[in-house]
Amino acid sequence: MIVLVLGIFGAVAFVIPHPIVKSIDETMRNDVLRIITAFSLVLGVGSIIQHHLIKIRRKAEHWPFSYIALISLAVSAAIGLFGGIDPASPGILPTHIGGFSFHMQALYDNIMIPLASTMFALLAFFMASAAYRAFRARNLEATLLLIAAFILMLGAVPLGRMLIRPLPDFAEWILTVPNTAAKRGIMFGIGLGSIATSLKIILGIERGWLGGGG
Amino acid sequence: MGFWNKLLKIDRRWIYTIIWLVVMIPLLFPFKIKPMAMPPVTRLFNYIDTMPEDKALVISVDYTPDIQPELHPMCIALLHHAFATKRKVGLLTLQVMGLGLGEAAIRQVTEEFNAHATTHEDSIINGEDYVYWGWTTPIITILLGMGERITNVYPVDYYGHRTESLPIMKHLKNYDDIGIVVSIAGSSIPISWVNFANTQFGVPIGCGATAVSAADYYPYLNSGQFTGMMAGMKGAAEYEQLVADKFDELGIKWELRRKGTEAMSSQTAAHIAIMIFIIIGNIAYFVTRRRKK
Amino acid sequence: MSADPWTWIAAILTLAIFSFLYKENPFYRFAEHLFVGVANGYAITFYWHRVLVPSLINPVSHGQKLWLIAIAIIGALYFTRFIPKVSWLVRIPIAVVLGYFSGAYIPRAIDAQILQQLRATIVTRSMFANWQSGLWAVIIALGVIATITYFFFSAKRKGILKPVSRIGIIFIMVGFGASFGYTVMARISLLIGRLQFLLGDWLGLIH
Amino acid sequence: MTLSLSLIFLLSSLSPPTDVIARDKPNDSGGAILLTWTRSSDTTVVSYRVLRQTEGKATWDTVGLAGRLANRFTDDEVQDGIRYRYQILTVSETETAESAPSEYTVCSPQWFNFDRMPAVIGTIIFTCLIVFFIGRAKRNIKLFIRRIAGLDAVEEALGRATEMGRGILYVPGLSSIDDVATIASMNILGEVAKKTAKFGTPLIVPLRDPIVYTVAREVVKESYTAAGRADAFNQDMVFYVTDQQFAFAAAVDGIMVREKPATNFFIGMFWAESLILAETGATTGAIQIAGTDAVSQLPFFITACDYTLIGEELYAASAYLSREPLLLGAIKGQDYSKLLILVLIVVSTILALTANLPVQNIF
Repeated sequence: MIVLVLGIFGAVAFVIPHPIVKSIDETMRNDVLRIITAFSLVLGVGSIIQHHLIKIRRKAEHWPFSYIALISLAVSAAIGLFGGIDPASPGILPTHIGGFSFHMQALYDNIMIPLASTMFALLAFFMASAAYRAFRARNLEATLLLIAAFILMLGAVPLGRMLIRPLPDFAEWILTVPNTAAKRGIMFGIGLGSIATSLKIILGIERGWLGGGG
Repeated sequence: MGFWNKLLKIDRRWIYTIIWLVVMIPLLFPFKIKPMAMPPVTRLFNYIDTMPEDKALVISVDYTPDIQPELHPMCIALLHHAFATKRKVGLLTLQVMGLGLGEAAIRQVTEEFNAHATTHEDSIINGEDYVYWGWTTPIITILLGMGERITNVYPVDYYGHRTESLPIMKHLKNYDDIGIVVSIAGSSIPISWVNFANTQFGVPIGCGATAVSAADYYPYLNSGQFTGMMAGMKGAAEYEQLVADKFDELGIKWELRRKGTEAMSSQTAAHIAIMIFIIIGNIAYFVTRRRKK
Repeated sequence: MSADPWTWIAAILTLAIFSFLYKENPFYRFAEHLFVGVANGYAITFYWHRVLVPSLINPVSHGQKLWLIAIAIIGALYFTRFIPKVSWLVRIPIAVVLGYFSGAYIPRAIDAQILQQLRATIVTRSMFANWQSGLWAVIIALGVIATITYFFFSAKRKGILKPVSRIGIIFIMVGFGASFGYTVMARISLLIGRLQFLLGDWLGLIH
Repeated sequence: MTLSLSLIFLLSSLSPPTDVIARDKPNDSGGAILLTWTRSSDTTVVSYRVLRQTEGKATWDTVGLAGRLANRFTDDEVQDGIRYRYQILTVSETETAESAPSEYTVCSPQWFNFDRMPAVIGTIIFTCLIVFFIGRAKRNIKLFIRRIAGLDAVEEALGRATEMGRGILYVPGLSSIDDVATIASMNILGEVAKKTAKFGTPLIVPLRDPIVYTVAREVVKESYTAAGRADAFNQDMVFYVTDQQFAFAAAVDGIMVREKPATNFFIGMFWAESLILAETGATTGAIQIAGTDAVSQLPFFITACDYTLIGEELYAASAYLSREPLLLGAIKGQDYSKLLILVLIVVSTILALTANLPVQNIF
């Protein structure tokens, strides 16, 4: 019910520019939605804490590492909440010991960036190994795919231009003509699919979001 | 077990070692190559370069640390371009995990410019020449709200200043004062910019995409919903080249660190290695398959 | 070589993750759990300082917009997720957000992703200003038609549909090939980025 | 005023803009007036200055500047219900020339944005199609969906596994149960499990999400019961591995190397781990069948697997097998929307090329 009313309102605000609708819409977005979604963080953080507490209680495999997650969460949250965001205007918690500063941005630059980007850098290795052992021109479709991929890979790097001059332009042509056609065709399908899902949610026939396999 | 069969069965750690070396060696001993900008990048650069002087450039830092090597150089290059041409800049992010990257980029570039500045005019000052609105939630509040009044969407900026008190905000009311929004992202956020900001308010959208999703965005370039696009580290390198040319034109002497361009030698070597892997693998595959038959 | 202790910490963490390539090990697991913790701590910081404080706490503590308290109570229902007996209450805040978003999304997506794309596919006379752009426009239109036909499920693939969907799959494969080539590029770039850090910022071997 | 105006006109060599028209900006929430004019024919023009006069007042206020090439300006600092008129001033390096004032105009908010009409019609048509077909599917009216070629590959793969006396591995993706791909995968799993029950082929289903795990176990159990082989169902066929993405991939890798299943199914939502899974599967020599709507993973599946259900094919295959009204109705509704898009492209192109009509502007 709430979904239906708000859904219709959200859609209607797109076509009715009148100030009455507009100002309700603005309040809706700037106050109501903002505050409610701010609380949604509870879901993410809560389930992570729950997950690790259960692991520790059950002494599941590698459970001592769950302490690492919980402690680092508590420490970094404390630094952020009480130490402030901008080191130029610090909070009540000092964020440096002598010359060594541990404010939020330092944690971000030196813990989050290296960890997250290295995890993704592993993919380069997995990709290389799969290239060697799995990517096969096993039928006409896969052959076409690999040929297009080769042209792109060569065309994308300066060496391609040195070997065959028009190669980068040809690679760009593949992207702008056949690729555009195929992706647009697929996009109509994906677009309609996601619009249909939104529609089913508003009409109350899609209830998956209610959780628990419903 | 034949030769080819044996070749197929080698431990994958050998392959890892080869890739490691192929990427590392050209980084230490690069060969100099000048990137050549392709049309999607040139279009973006030219649009930003020639848009009316009073219009601001807005960079939406929608990427997260995991994919920053591909996208961060784009953000830096855009900032170089904007500050060199004295354009006002607004920064924001739609992802909380992207906040620190925006801060890192703006800190690096303002330090570079201010190190070479001699007068107050030359310096890049927070709240006057640029503003970092930071992050708020949800996405739809930002995308639609910025069409009405930016200060309502962001009551405070990243540093906690009241946005209404910042001088730059006097001329930055909503999308009407923004020349283009460039969304740099690894997810489908640029499409959200198109859906909400471009469709409803007509503000031009540029895009900086990871190479993973770049090919999927070409329909939007073709339809004009994206003004231009940078694809992956290669796109960043091309934009860096255009900015370097602009610096020459403006007579700015100091050298820029160009991480995208720097990477191109390694990128070339690694592409060739991967292609050789696929070719060897396929030869082995067809040879062994024929033998089985 | 860097003298900054933080750079050393970052380098050691980078190597801990790379150690996964040899095999799964405690260093990798430590780094992984550390990331989960710090990332969430970071998010908490900004949700509090940059959303709840300016949009809720500040106005309410100055006695303005007191109705926001009611909204905050709806938001707080997210906590019921972890209280089994009343966990169904979590549906209320989700319904508000999801409802508005779905409704706002539908007409705009139809405009942006269907109508605008449709419009761009139509071949017009002005596209023939030079023969190339005209020809490419025709190829794009044909490719779009063929691809849509490939994904049309309400009729058997007989007669004209058979060759058209065959052309469709050719376009699709070339498109996926383009994605494939670019994805290889993307993954390599990520590795280069890490090596730029290790060799440059940490060891100081790149200038 | 008139005298001075004509005097300036006579004296200055600069010609003013003409046809200054002011009107309420259409399709907005009020508070804006749109001005248009024909540019001055002089080449020395530097810019245009926009002047506004409120009815009943004598003063002309400068409200904005427009560039040399501009011929329109939006004044958004006006109030609804008050009458204004405008003048445009041509500015060159040395002199200025003013146009004749426009008619008085009032701005007001509108109740409907006519620019958005196509989107409104599109939304209504699409909503009707989806609701109509879901309704039909619910009332069990027969809806035709063609058989997806990939489903034949499923039969073949099962036959081969039985022949070789080896098992079947089914990975239903790494996402949660609210993902459409996961739901689609569950339907296909049901069908595969019926076949394995019939032939007595061992089935292995490793899972990453605890809720998907409980659902998958029920699905497999039901299939075995439906095939009359409830006795052959074994609790250990379906099992939870871990929620860590790469650790999950490593564990499934281990299963493939140890058990050497004859066929691997990767159907559902996958991320970067798709590479690792498909690679190990390819090296063990299994027949591999994949299906996902994750566009960026599809290229890898196509080159590393023997058969791949691409995007919507996955939903269609699942709807074909399960006849589930919600899935079936949505597929049909989308199918007819696609048909409509196709017809619109063809018809508009023909009209645009033969009659040179600007049909594209309708959308």
